[in-house]
Amino acid sequence: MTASPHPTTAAPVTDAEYRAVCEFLYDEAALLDQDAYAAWLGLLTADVRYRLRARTLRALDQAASTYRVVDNNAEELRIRVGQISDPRLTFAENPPSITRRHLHNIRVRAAAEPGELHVTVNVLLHRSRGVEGEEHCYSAQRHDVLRRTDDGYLLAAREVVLDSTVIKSMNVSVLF
Amino acid sequence: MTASPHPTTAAPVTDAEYRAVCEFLYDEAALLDQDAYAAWLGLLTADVRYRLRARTLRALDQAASTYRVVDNNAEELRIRVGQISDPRLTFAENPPSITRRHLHNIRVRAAAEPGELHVTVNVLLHRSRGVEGEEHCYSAQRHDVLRRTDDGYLLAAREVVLDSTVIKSMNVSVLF
Amino acid sequence: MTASPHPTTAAPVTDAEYRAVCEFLYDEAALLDQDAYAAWLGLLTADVRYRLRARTLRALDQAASTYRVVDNNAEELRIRVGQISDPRLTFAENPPSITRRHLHNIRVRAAAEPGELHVTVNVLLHRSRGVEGEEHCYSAQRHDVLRRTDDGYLLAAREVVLDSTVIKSMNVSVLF
Amino acid sequence: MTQSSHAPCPPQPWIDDKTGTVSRRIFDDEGIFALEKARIFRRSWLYLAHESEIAAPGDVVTRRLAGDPVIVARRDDGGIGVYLNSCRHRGVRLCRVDSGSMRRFVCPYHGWTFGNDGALLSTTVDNLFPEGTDFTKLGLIPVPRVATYKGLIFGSWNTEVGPLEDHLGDFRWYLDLFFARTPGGATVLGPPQRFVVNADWKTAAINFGTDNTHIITTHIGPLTLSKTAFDRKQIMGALRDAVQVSTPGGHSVSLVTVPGRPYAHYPEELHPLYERTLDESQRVILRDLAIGVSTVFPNLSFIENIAQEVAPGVHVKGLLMRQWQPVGPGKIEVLSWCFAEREASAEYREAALVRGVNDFGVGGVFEQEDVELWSSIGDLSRSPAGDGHPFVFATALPHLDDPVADHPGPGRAYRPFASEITQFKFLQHWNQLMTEEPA
Amino acid sequence: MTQSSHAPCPPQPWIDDKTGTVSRRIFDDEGIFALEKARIFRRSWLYLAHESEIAAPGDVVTRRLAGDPVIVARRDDGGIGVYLNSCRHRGVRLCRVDSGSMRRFVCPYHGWTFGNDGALLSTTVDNLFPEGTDFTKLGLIPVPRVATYKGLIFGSWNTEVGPLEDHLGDFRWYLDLFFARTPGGATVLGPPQRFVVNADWKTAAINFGTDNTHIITTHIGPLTLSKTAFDRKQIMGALRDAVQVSTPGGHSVSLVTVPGRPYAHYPEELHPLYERTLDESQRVILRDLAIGVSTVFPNLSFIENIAQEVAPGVHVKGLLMRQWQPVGPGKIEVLSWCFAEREASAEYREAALVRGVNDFGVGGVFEQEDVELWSSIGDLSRSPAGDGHPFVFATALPHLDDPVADHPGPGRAYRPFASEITQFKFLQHWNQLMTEEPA
Amino acid sequence: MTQSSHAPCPPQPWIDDKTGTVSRRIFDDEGIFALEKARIFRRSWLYLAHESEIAAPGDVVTRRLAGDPVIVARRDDGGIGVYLNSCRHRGVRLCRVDSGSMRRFVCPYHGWTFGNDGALLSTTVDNLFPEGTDFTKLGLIPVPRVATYKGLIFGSWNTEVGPLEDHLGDFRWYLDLFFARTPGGATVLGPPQRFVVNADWKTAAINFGTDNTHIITTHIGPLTLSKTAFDRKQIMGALRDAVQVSTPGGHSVSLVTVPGRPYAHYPEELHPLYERTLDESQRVILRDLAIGVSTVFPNLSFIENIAQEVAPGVHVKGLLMRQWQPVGPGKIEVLSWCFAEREASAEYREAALVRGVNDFGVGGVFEQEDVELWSSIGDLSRSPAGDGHPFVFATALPHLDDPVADHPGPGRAYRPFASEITQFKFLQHWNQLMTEEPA
Ligand code: FES
Ligand code: FES
Ligand code: FES
Ligand SMILES: [Fe+3]
Ligand SMILES: [Fe+3]
Ligand SMILES: [Fe+3]
Repeated sequence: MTASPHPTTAAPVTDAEYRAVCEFLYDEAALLDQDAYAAWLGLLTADVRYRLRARTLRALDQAASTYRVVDNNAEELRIRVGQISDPRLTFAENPPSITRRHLHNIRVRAAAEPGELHVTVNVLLHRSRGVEGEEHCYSAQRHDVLRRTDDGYLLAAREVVLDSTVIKSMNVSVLF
Repeated sequence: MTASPHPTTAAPVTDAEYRAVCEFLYDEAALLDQDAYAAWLGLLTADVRYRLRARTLRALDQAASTYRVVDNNAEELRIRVGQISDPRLTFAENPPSITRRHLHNIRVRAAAEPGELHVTVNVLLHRSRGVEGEEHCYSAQRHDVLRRTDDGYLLAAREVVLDSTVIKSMNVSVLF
Repeated sequence: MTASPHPTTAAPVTDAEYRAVCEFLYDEAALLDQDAYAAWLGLLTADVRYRLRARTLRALDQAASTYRVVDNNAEELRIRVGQISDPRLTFAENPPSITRRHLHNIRVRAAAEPGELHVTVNVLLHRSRGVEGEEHCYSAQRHDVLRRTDDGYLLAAREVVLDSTVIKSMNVSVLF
Repeated sequence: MTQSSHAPCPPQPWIDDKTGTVSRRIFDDEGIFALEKARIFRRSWLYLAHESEIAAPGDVVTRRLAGDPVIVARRDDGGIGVYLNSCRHRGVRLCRVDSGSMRRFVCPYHGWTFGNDGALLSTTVDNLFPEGTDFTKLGLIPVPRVATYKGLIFGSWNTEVGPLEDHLGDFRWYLDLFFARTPGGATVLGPPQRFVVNADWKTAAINFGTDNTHIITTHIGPLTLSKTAFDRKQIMGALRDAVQVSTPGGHSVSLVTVPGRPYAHYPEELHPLYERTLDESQRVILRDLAIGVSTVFPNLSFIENIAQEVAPGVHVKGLLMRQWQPVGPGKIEVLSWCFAEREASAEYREAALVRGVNDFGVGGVFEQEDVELWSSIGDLSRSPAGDGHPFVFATALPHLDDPVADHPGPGRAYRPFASEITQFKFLQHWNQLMTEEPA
Repeated sequence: MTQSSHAPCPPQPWIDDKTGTVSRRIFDDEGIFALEKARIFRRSWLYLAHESEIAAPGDVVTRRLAGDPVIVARRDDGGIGVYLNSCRHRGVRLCRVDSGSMRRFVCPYHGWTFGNDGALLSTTVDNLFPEGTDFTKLGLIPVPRVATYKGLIFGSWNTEVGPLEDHLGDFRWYLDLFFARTPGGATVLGPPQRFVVNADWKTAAINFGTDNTHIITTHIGPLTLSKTAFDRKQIMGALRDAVQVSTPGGHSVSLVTVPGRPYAHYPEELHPLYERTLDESQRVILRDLAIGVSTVFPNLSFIENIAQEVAPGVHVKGLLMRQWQPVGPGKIEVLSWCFAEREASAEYREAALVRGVNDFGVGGVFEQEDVELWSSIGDLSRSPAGDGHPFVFATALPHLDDPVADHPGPGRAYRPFASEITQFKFLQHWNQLMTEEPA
Repeated sequence: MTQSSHAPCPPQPWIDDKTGTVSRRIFDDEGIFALEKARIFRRSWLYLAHESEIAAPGDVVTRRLAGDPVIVARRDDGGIGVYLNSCRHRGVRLCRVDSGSMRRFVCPYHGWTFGNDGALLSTTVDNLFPEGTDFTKLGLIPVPRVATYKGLIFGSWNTEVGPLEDHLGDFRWYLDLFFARTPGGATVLGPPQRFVVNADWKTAAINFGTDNTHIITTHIGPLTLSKTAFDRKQIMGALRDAVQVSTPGGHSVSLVTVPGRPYAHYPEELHPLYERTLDESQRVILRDLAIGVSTVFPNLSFIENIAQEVAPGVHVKGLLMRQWQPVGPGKIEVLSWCFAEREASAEYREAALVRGVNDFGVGGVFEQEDVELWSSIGDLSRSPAGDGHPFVFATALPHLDDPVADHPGPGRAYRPFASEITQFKFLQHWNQLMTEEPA
């Protein structure tokens, strides 16, 4: 088990907000699925944080643990995206991975910070890459922080924990 | 990336409609999961179109592309279903594949055509076949057109794009 | 096809109830994902029944069939949980499997029994185990019975049918 | 993929009778696997199915015999036909289901049609064949030897194999105790579970035939938590008195008895049937039987587990058969069936099935632990670092030639229960088959 | 993984000309696979691509030639260059897409840059090389033999292979009938489907070249349900009159004709082009052609299926090419292209593509059935139990040396249509290549 | 699966010293893989873990040594014990986690219990063993040679291997520069990443040891976008002056220095510790060090990357170690650890960890590009078409015997930085081990 950074005691949000958040998440995932990185960057707050970790294997009575895979602040995330979206700057993502983000078990809670929402999402990210069509499906849990703005929601933080101890995919050059 | 045939600018539908569409899609998927083809055919409009494509691998700066796998008009689709539902007429689906359609990221928009809805759905289709229990999981995106009728929704069009460039499953004798 | 034990003719429940049920299922799944078994046991009715079956391969015109894998009454289920949650009593789950329950196609209907709900859910259960990080993804359909109580919903019955004829995972020491 | 037959075997000796040790290398090895297929699986009698699975004419199940897919069919004449599940014309799989009912096998490719006696009935183009073609030579490829013992169907690819009776020999006495203790005999309770374990088939076979030490370590969970019919003191006493029995041919069984009310945890209505069907020496065992667990050489095992209290005062035992089908080096597919007496009530059979699957099989709280451990061995048995550090069965030695006298059944019975005697005898028999040149 | 070349082959003879039988063991065998690669795939001309796939300078597609990844490029000079898709420096894959347009190949690892004529243009560090380094020797590794026949591009790793014209020989007459029957010739209708089938490549090749018996069993579904251009009686008559043709080199084609309105189901506007392009003997066939299906040795097949009525009075035929790329013993990757005449209208090409994929390929209602059956054979062809029970092609024998006289095309034509003549000839040719010592 | 040892190797010579070329076939080959295991991995010292991973008595990590699972344990006596992770009784995996804390290893199968010194403490049935059984002979199978160098733990299966000091030799001077430059030495920053790459271990090893050309092509992305501590002109000048160093035994390191403020991008508070710990020749390097990257023969690499500005005026460097564990032909599992000085502040260690993973490892913007390219080689190195077209390391030749004189450290240092000298020396050392008959 990994401790969620989100309090689970807060009340669920209204139905309208729940549906709006889901719509946001679906649209946002679709942008990544389509490699529409410029539009995706428009959905991030200026102080966004993007982190990805994976698991270690511990005994049932010893504390669970993870290892860090990515830990980007806003600027680093934009640089990362700049790399994988520019055909001159990447080979890992040129030709691009064919990805599909399947979202599940979406739970939304008001955050302590007013105007912010804590969102927990289970993700299956299907990735096909390379000329032999190698396929890989990542299972993960995401903890997102969304911020309500005049332009709609923005993503303020994303914390991904892969449900894997050994990553079988050579690299994780795709975003969750 | 593949261009969606659906406009994404239209407003989301009402909550009630959204839930009704989800219910329809879940019930419809369950019919296919159960090989209940006769009932499933009852959910199609007379002019239904069913298409399935898969992806090619192109450079990041060259236009994405697909190849065609199935392109059935209403009559051909009924013939296809007639084949796989009749034990005397198929071996590919006799014994039948054991399938489960897992639907995600459902987005519903009003279509330009009054009474029609554009639905985008991510799909993981799990398929087990043959006496050795070979399993395959297809990842795809579906673009459905639903038509509101007095008998509830009917499926007017389904366009499936597999997230694969090489199909590892020998055939695609199952419906999405 | 497997016959669902649930009537599909009953009307869908209200939107509020639907969302509440989804929240319950997501929270409940999260407890299992986190190996939080003590809390999970608190969500069961005193007479809960937990069953798991898998499929056999039959001709299209011969009756579908399953084989039994688990059939626990309340006491046996608690014993099963007692085993896999105690580091001194299990090796199959110590170190614990890393699991993620991805829920889909949730359908809720009022049951004949007042205060009970019939819930059908498609599940992809991702499991990583062992020091080599072996990964397995189960596809299944679940038929749950929920009971409305003063403390919220409780799980009164869970019937799982795996979409597999040959189980490739050595054991099924995880709960769906 | 084919052609593993040219892989060399690890160096002998594989078994050292003197020290009671066994080479680590014989588990999960490509060369050993190929030789086992040739020397054991293609030569021996192997279990196929139970007659209750193909009760009516036209009933079929598909299974593997030494790795080859076969059809096991109840013929129209009531006999049992077993055939390679491959069209005689050009090899396509004929019967494409786990089980079903079909009187003819019609090949989906070109329509060749065979009766359930294996005879070719039509090629659809008989007239295109050369004059004088003998179509009776173009029937299904039969498994040359098929025989049953009280409902248990066995087959062998080896035309020269001795009678099944000789293969089972004295062990039939024990099979009766579990699968033929009423006039109607046993019946399967539904189709088998099928699951895949990354373990050597011998690891599983010697666990059931019989690893009596692991019970209180590996299965500490259910032993601690489950509501078994006996208290801990009773069980400990019973284990002290229990015997492990070995019969010629590598078969073995362990029997744990707890004296008390006769047939205490068997259904009341069956007691007279046991009395009528078994002979007195068998009845002596069954009346007090708490646990029976066995391996029939090479890869068939069964267990009747300790009764559990499923409702106040109601005890039920599960009776399970399992076959460890070798599918590659260090890899098996397990088939697991539940059984009960044909005369048992529907309620009891349901309860026995529930009991069976909750304890054993892919979801059983006992077996989920075993497979986890078995599957960890293969990866570790291949290191050269292990050479000179063979697996240890030394507890077999002190009483290996010292059977007890107070056991009523055939074969040689041994104590102490926890010593590794029958396991080692299994491997000695394996070694003999693997190393002696065939006649 | 590599080094399968040391696996032994199953015992000969693999083909028995006398009895018309074929060893079960040559399908899905590691040793056979390695020998096939050496004796057939590394020596023969193999199909690579169609010129319409790389129409403009800089266009490239990536394919496999005898298993090796290659780049097929339209060079700046209009020629066709085919190269191992591997940087000459240290082997990294150069062209990392299915298809695209690029005038230079810049290696992503250290930046070596090659022209589409294969020449090394820069290492980025030319000055660090030893004095006198001949950079012209460091170009891409070329496929030594590349040739085209009317738009079909073939290559061979064998520098000694004879001219492509000799390889195709008389079969060019038939290729014209499908791929060069108008002045513009044929054009691909988009990128190929790619899918993986657990079948031996020979199983697929002889199915198209040509297994005429399976049509009415395997494909009973579409035959029963689809709106084909002919009624059942017409079809049965046509099949009786149809021929199967074999030409030297193992190529074959089956042709089903239904007399009636000339070119009845081909687009009106193309009829004069056929008349102008083909010679009279070819026109005789095409005017009445209902079905054509063929295999060009070793692993290229095509089919023009029976027309279907897609709208009242509107008939469309699909023309598909497929290549059975062997990727391992008993495993192929299939590439499947749809074709039409370059002069066909956009509407017709769209309709032909729809027709093609709905019937054949990974989603086709015909081919979905074939692959299911083909893929069941391998597992069953390896059992020793099958020894002495070879696959049966006996219907080939009665007329194997008895071609018909009334066929206007080259090669030897045979009836009856349902006998296994061309399939057996394919395997005889295969056997010759596999068993004769290379000069 | 086992028994790959009988696969033949591709033809020699594998390395041509004259032309600076290397056979394509030695990458991703079954025979080479088996021989490498025998001649290199089972004979050499190999890295296991860092002492900071098992700081307290009872701490354990599980790793692989030449492919065999081992336990690396901090013993109760403070020493380090390394054992095959396999029960001495019947092989079950003893320690079933990545890491943890446990003073005893209790086997889950039959309860044999071992101390963390490897001694057998109990079999639970000691009384059942033959009289005179020497239980001290039944302890865990130890890795016979274990040694540490300043916190780095190495082991070898080879009892005859020379001292670790000899294996590392002069290279210790460089290890100090990165892992022992303060009194406390280095410490791991959490458990290692683990990921699988379809690449030959040698491809990875020579990339770090050191492929200086690929930096500006493969890593053009981060070079263009990231906020490195130096401007482009500074970097280009530094690369011109940089050296690659090779020491006997196949080890190598590349060092890029940029003169300026001493220790400019290292934490202020550590500067005096560097001064105190290193000798002057080492300090000369570290004061100006911009990039260090290295491979310790055979499969351990590390990199300290160029500093990046993570906040205005704040620079951080990541220090990463990685091990390329060969798990099959053309396949590695990578373990990747971040390190920092033990005396560094918690904040700095956090920043160094962030810096490390963002640049390197499975999610690093640098390494994500490398593995994509490495993994494309294997498939292309096996074609016979590549014979006669070996991989080119010719830029190694002009200065291979011409080291520079102005380098303060041991070993032989070379310029130009972009020539393939140390890579080629690595492969020459590999070739020597692979081809010379063992004494
Ligand atoms: S393969 Fe069975 S009829 Fe031809
Ligand atoms: S591998 Fe292509 S430039 Fe070095
Ligand atoms: S295998 Fe470890 S105690 Fe028996
Ligand atoms: Fe057990
Ligand atoms: Fe066909
Ligand atoms: Fe790099």
